[in-house]
Amino acid sequence: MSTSVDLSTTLGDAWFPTPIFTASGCASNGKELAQFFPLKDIGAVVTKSVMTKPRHGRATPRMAETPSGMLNSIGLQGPGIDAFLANDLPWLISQGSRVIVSIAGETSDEYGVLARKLRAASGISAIEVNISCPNVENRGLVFAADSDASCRVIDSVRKVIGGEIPIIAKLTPDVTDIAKIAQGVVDSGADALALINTVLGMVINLDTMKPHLGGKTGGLSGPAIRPIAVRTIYQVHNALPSIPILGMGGVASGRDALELILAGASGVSVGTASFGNPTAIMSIQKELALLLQARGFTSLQQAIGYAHRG
Amino acid sequence: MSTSVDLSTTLGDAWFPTPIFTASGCASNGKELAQFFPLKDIGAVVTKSVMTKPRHGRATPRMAETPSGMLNSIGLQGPGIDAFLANDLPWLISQGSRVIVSIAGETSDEYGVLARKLRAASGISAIEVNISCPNVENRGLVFAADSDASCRVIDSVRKVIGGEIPIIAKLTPDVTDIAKIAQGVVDSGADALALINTVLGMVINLDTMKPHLGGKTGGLSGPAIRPIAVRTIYQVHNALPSIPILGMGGVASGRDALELILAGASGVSVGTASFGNPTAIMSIQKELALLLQARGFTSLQQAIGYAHRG
Amino acid sequence: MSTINKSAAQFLAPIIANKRIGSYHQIILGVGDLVKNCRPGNFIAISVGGDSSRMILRRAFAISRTSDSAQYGGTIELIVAPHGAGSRWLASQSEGTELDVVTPLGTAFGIPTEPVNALLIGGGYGSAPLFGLAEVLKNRGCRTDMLLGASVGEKIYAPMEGKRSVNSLQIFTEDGSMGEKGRVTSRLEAIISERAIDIIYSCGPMPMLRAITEIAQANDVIHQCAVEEAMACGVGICMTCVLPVKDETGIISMKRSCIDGPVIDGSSVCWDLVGKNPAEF
Amino acid sequence: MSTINKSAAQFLAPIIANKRIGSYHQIILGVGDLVKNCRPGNFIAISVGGDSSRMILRRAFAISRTSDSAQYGGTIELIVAPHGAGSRWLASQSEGTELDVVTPLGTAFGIPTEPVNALLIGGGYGSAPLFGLAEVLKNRGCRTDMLLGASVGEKIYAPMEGKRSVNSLQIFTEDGSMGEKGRVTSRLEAIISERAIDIIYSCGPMPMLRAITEIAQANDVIHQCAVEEAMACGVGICMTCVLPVKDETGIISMKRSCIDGPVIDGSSVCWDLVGKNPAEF
Ligand SMILES: Cc1cc2nc3c(=O)[nH]c(=O)nc-3n(C[C@H](O)[C@H](O)[C@H](O)COP(=O)(O)OP(=O)(O)OC[C@H]3O[C@@H](n4cnc5c(N)ncnc54)[C@H](O)[C@@H]3O)c2cc1C
Ligand SMILES: Cc1cc2nc3c(=O)[nH]c(=O)nc-3n(C[C@H](O)[C@H](O)[C@H](O)COP(=O)(O)OP(=O)(O)OC[C@H]3O[C@@H](n4cnc5c(N)ncnc54)[C@H](O)[C@@H]3O)c2cc1C
Ligand SMILES: Cc1cc2nc3c(=O)[nH]c(=O)nc-3n(C[C@H](O)[C@H](O)[C@H](O)COP(=O)(O)O)c2cc1C
Ligand SMILES: Cc1cc2nc3c(=O)[nH]c(=O)nc-3n(C[C@H](O)[C@H](O)[C@H](O)COP(=O)(O)O)c2cc1C
Ligand code: FES
Ligand code: FES
Repeated sequence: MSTSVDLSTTLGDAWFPTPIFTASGCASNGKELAQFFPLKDIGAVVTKSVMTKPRHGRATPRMAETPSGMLNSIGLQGPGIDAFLANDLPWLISQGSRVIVSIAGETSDEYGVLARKLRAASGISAIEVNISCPNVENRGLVFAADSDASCRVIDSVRKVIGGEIPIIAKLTPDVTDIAKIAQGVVDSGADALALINTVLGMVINLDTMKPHLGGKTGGLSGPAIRPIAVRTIYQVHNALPSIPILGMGGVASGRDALELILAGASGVSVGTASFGNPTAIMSIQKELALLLQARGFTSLQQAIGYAHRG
Repeated sequence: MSTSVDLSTTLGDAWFPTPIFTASGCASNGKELAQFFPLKDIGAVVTKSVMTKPRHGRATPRMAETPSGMLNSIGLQGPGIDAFLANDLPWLISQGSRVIVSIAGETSDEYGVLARKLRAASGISAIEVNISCPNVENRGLVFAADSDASCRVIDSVRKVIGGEIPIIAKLTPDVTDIAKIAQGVVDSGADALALINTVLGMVINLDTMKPHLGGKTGGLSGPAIRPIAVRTIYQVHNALPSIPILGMGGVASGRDALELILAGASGVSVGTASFGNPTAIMSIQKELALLLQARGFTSLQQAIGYAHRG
Repeated sequence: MSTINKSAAQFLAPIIANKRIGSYHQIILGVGDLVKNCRPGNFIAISVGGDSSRMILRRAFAISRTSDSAQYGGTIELIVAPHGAGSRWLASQSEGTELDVVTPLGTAFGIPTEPVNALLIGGGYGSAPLFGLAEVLKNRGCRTDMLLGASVGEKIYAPMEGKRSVNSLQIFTEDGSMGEKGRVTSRLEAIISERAIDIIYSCGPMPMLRAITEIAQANDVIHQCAVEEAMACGVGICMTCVLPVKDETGIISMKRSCIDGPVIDGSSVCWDLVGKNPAEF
Repeated sequence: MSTINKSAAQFLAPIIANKRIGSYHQIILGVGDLVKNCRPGNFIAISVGGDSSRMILRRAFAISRTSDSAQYGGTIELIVAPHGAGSRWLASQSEGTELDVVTPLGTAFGIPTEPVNALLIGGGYGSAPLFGLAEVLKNRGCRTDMLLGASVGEKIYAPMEGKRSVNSLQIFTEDGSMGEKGRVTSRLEAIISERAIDIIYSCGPMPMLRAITEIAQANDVIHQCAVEEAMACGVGICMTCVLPVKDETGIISMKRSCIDGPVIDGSSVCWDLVGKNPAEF
C-alpha cells in the first residue's frame, strides 16, 4: 500500500492485513485469479461453498445479465470437501493466502460433518457458513429464510468448532426481518455475519417465453443490489453493534467498499465485480486506502460503522 | 395502435383498453404528464397514494441515483383525500382518463375511512391499497411485512367496498414469503394484487459519511429491481393463478413489460422510467403491441402467464 | 390539458459546439423554433450516458443564453461543470451528437415592466442563466450590475460577450485568485444602497441564496433566486425536489422546485427548514 | 502460481481499424507483444458500454487472425456480429478508442505435428478463428479444405486474404442466397471419405457442432470444436459456462468452457445432456 492507513481488520479472532476479500463462488478456489495478482496481497480468499459430496450443479443456462447486475444459478457445483481439503486448500496455503472456507449443506447435520472435517485441517482463518441453501428437510426452503433452521445449522457447526476458528454465518436478504435472523444465529454461536447473499430474481427469455435460467430462479448480484446490501448491513450493525460483519453486494470500486464499511462492515467481499474485471479486488483495495486517507482516517477500524455515529 | 393485437385487459371487474398504467407516486396526479401525451391514451392513471390528511412528507434529500435504479424517500407527501376528490379526480375524469386511486393509511381504520370516501365518488376504475406504509400501531413496521396486519387493512376496505370497485392490494417484496401474504389479502377480499412496491435500500453519502436520504432508508426502484419483480410476479401467479396481477418494477421498454406479462401480470405500471423519459409509457405501449404481434399473439390475454405453460 | 410544463417538449437536440472555458464546458444545442419559448431561468433536462447507461435519471442544466441564427436556427447555451459521471459524460460528447432533451422546464425570472436597477449575483456556474437574463433586462432599459463569486478563479464563468450586457461586473473569489478576495455577499449591503438596487436576481449554491435572501429582506429589496435541488424527474411527477415555501397567509408547504421553481421569491423560502423533517414544522 | 489463464493479461487495446463486412464488423486491435501468446481458438474478453455502462460483464470474441507488423506492432482481428447491446456498442466504436481487454484466454486448436488432411467447418461468425487456424495448418504443410455455412449469404464471413490460406472453400446457405443451398453437414460424410479427412476443426452454433460430432464419430475422424456457452467471467471463476464432458473412464463432469474450452474434443462432449439437469445424469 502506498498510503499509511492501517487497513488491517478482524472477524472474531481472525486477523487480516486488509479488509478486501473474494466472495464465495466468485473466485472459484483461487487458482484462476492467481495469474492476475498474488493471492496473498488481498485480505483473504473466501472459497466456493463446498458440500460433503462432489456436485454437478444446475442445468445451463446458468446466468443472465440484468441492468447493472446478473442472475446466477450454479447450484453449488463443486469437488466435495475431501477433494477440496486434499487439493485446493493446500494450494491456497502454499500461496501465502489467508483462507476462509465456505460450507453448504442440505441438512443441518451435513454442516456439522463439514465443520468436523475443517477442524482437522490447518491453515484456515475462518469458516463461512452459507445458510442460503435449500433445506431438503423443509420443502427446499433455504435455511436462512427461517430463524429456527438457521440456528440449527449454526448450532451443529458450533458443537464441533469450539472457538478455534471464527464462524461467520452468511445470511440472505430475502427475509422480512434480517435483524431477527442475525440475532438468532449470533445466539447460536456465530462470531460474525456475512451480508448479503444474492437476492432471488428471475429473467424470462423473450424468445422461448420461459424462464431463462435452467434453475428458473437465480440469485441477483452486482451493483444493482448495492443499496440493499448497504441497508441490510446498516440495519444489522445497528441491532448488533458488537458483531463483526463481512459485507458484500455490488462492490465494484473503493467508494463502494467504503460505503459498506461506513454502514458497519469490518470486511468486504468482492464477487461479481471480478467477473467484469479480474483485477477489481486489487484496485478496490488501493482506492479504499486512498479514500480513507483523504477523509483523515489513519486506520480502517475508525471508519467501520461511522455512518451510525453522532 | 397500429397493430391488430387486442391489448385490452381487466383487473377484477375493471376493464382497460391497454395494460400500461402509470405507477403510484410516479405520475403525481396526472396533470404534469398531460403535456407529453393524452392521459386517455394509456390504460389508466394510478394516482399518488393519498391519505386522509394533507402531508408534508419527509425531509430532503429525497432521492439518490443508484446503478440502474434510484432510491426515494418521499414519505407520502400529498393533499389529503378531500382535496384529492375535490380537485384531482374530477380533472382526471375530465381528461377521459381511467383512474385507479391509491390509498395509504397509518392505521387499518384510516384505510376504511379512505375507502368510504372513495365509494361516494364516481368515475374510479379501481382502488389500489398501498399497504407498504409504516403501521403506527405496530412499531412503524410496514403493514405488508405482516400477514395479519395486511389482512386487517384489506378487511377494513372490503367492509366498505361491497364489490362496486375492484380492490388491488399492493405488496412489498421485502418479505420471506410473498405468496403467503398474497394468499392472506386475497382471502380478506382483495380482487387483484399489485407487485412490487420498492425494495428497501440505503445509500451512504461519502462526503458526510452518513445516510444520504433525509429518511435514511429509501425505496429502490428502476431496472435494477426488474429481476426481483419478475420473480415475485411469477411466484405469486404460480400460487394464485386466478388472481389478476398489476405488475411493476423496472419496466422501461416494451420488452420489459412483456417479461412481466409472461410471468403473470395482467397489467403493468410504469414508474421510475417516466422520470428519465416522460413519454416512456407511450413508447412502452407501442413496443408491447409490436412484440406481441411478432410472437403471434392476437390478444394480450393469450400472453398473460405464458411462461408458466407447457 | 394542464398548464404545467406547457411549453416543454421532448426531442433530440444536436450539439452545435462544445468548448472548454475554465473549469466548465460551454455547450451549444440546436433546439429549433422551441427557442422562442425559452426564458431566462428555465432549464433543460438531458439524458446522459447513452443507450446502455446505468444512469437512469436526466440531468438538469440552466439555459444560459439563447440565440436564433440563420445558420443554426434556434440554439441554447449551457454551462456544464464536469462533476460526477453524468456531467462528465456530457462534457465529453462531441459536436454532432444528438442529445435526448426535455425543455424548456420550470419557472423563469420575472422581468420588470419598468426600467429598474437590477443586481445579478451568480455563484460558480450559477452565473450561466444570468447572462441571458442580463440581455433581456438591458433591452428593457434596466441598469444591471453583476457580482460573480466562486471558490477559485477558474470557477468564475464570465464570457466576453456576456460582459457587454451588464453595466458593471465585480468578481469575488474565496482564495483571491481572481477579483476581490471574499464572497459575493461581503459588501452586498453597501452595494444595494450605493446603487439603489430595486431587485436582486441570483443563482448559485443554496447557502449563497440564503445569505442573499437575508440581506435582501433586511434592505427591502425583491430577491428572485434560481434554486438547485436534486431532481429525479424535472417535470413535477416525483416529489423529490421539494423546498419548504411559505405562502402569503403564512402556511408552509413543500413546493416542487422543478415546476414551482427553479426561480422563486427568495423571501418565500423557509431557508432554515430546508433539509429538516417537515413533520416538525 | 497456477497455470490456468497463464498467458492472459488485462490491458487497454486501441482499435486500429473497424470495418463493416457483410453483416459483421471486422475489428483490429493493437495488443503489442502479447500477440505471440495468441493461438487459433483462443478468445478475448472485452468490457463494453463505457464507464457508466449497465452492462457489467465482458463479451467474449474469438481471435480470428493475428499479425505482427512494423507499423502497428502485434494486432489481432475479431469478427463481431452486432446482436445485442454489447456487440452493437463494440461495432460502433471508432478507431483510436481504447478497449479494456483480457486475452488470450481459453484453449487453442491442437495442431498436428505431421501434415494431415484437415477440414475446417464454420457457421456464421464461427468462421473467424478458422482463418487464423488455416494459416498455421498451411505452414505445417497440411491440406486444408473449408466449409462455411450460414442462414443467408450476408452472414458468411470469408475474407479474400483468408481464402488464400485454404485449398478449397465451399459455401452453404440455408436460403441458397450464396453457394449451395443447404447446411455444412449436408454432404459432410461424402467429403470426409472423398478427401480422406484426418481431422475436423469446427466453430459455430452448438447444434452444428453436435451434428458434426455425430458424423465425425461415425467416420472415425477426430473433431475439435470451439464451443460457445454464455460466459459471465471468461476466466474460470464463476462456473456459468459449463458443459457436460465425459473423460476416458466415462465419468461425466461439468467442465468450464472458458478454461477447459472453448476448443474441446467434440466426442468428449455429452451433447444430449447440454442444458439438462445434471442431477439426472
Ligand atoms: C435546476 C437545475 C439547474 C442546474 N443547472 C446546472 C448548470 O447550469 N450547470 C451545471 O454544471 N450543473 C447544473 N445543475 C446540476 C446538474 O443537474 C447535475 O446535478 C450535476 O451536473 C451533477 O450530475 P453528475 O451526473 O455529474 O453527478 P452525480 O453526482 O453522479 O449525480 C448523481 C445524481 O445526483 C444529482 N445531483 C448531484 N449533484 C447535484 C446538485 N448539486 N444539485 C442537484 N442535483 C445534484 C444528479 O442530478 C443526479 O441525479 C443543475 C441542477 C438543477 C436541479
Ligand atoms: C468463446 C466465445 C467466443 C465468441 N466469439 C464471438 C465472435 O467471434 N463474434 C461474435 O460476434 N460473437 C462472439 N461470441 C458471442 C459474444 O460474446 C456475445 O455473446 C454476443 O456478441 C452477444 O452479446 P450482446 O451484448 O450483443 O448481446 P446480449 O444479448 O445483450 O448479451 C447479454 C448476455 O448474454 C450473453 N450472450 C448472449 N448471446 C450469447 C451467445 N450466443 N453465446 C454466448 N453468450 C451469449 C452475453 O455474453 C451477455 O453476457 C462469442 C462468445 C463466446 C462465449
Ligand atoms: C456466480 C456466483 C456464484 C456464487 N456462489 C456462491 C456460493 O457458492 N456460496 C455463497 O455463499 N455465495 C455465493 N454467491 C454469492 C456471493 O458470494 C455474494 O454474496 C453475492 O454475489 C453478492 O456480492 P456481489 O454483488 O459482489 O457479487 C455467488 C454469487 C455469484 C454471482
Ligand atoms: C418517487 C417514487 C414515489 C413513489 N410513491 C409511491 C406511492 O405513493 N404509493 C405506492 O404505492 N407506490 C409508490 N412508489 C412505488 C411505485 O409505484 C412502484 O411500485 C415502484 O417504483 C417500482 O416500479 P418502477 O421500478 O417502475 O418505479 C413510488 C416510487 C417512486 C420511485
Ligand atoms: S424533480 Fe420530480 S417533482 Fe421535481
Ligand atoms: S465464464 Fe466464468 S467459469 Fe467460465
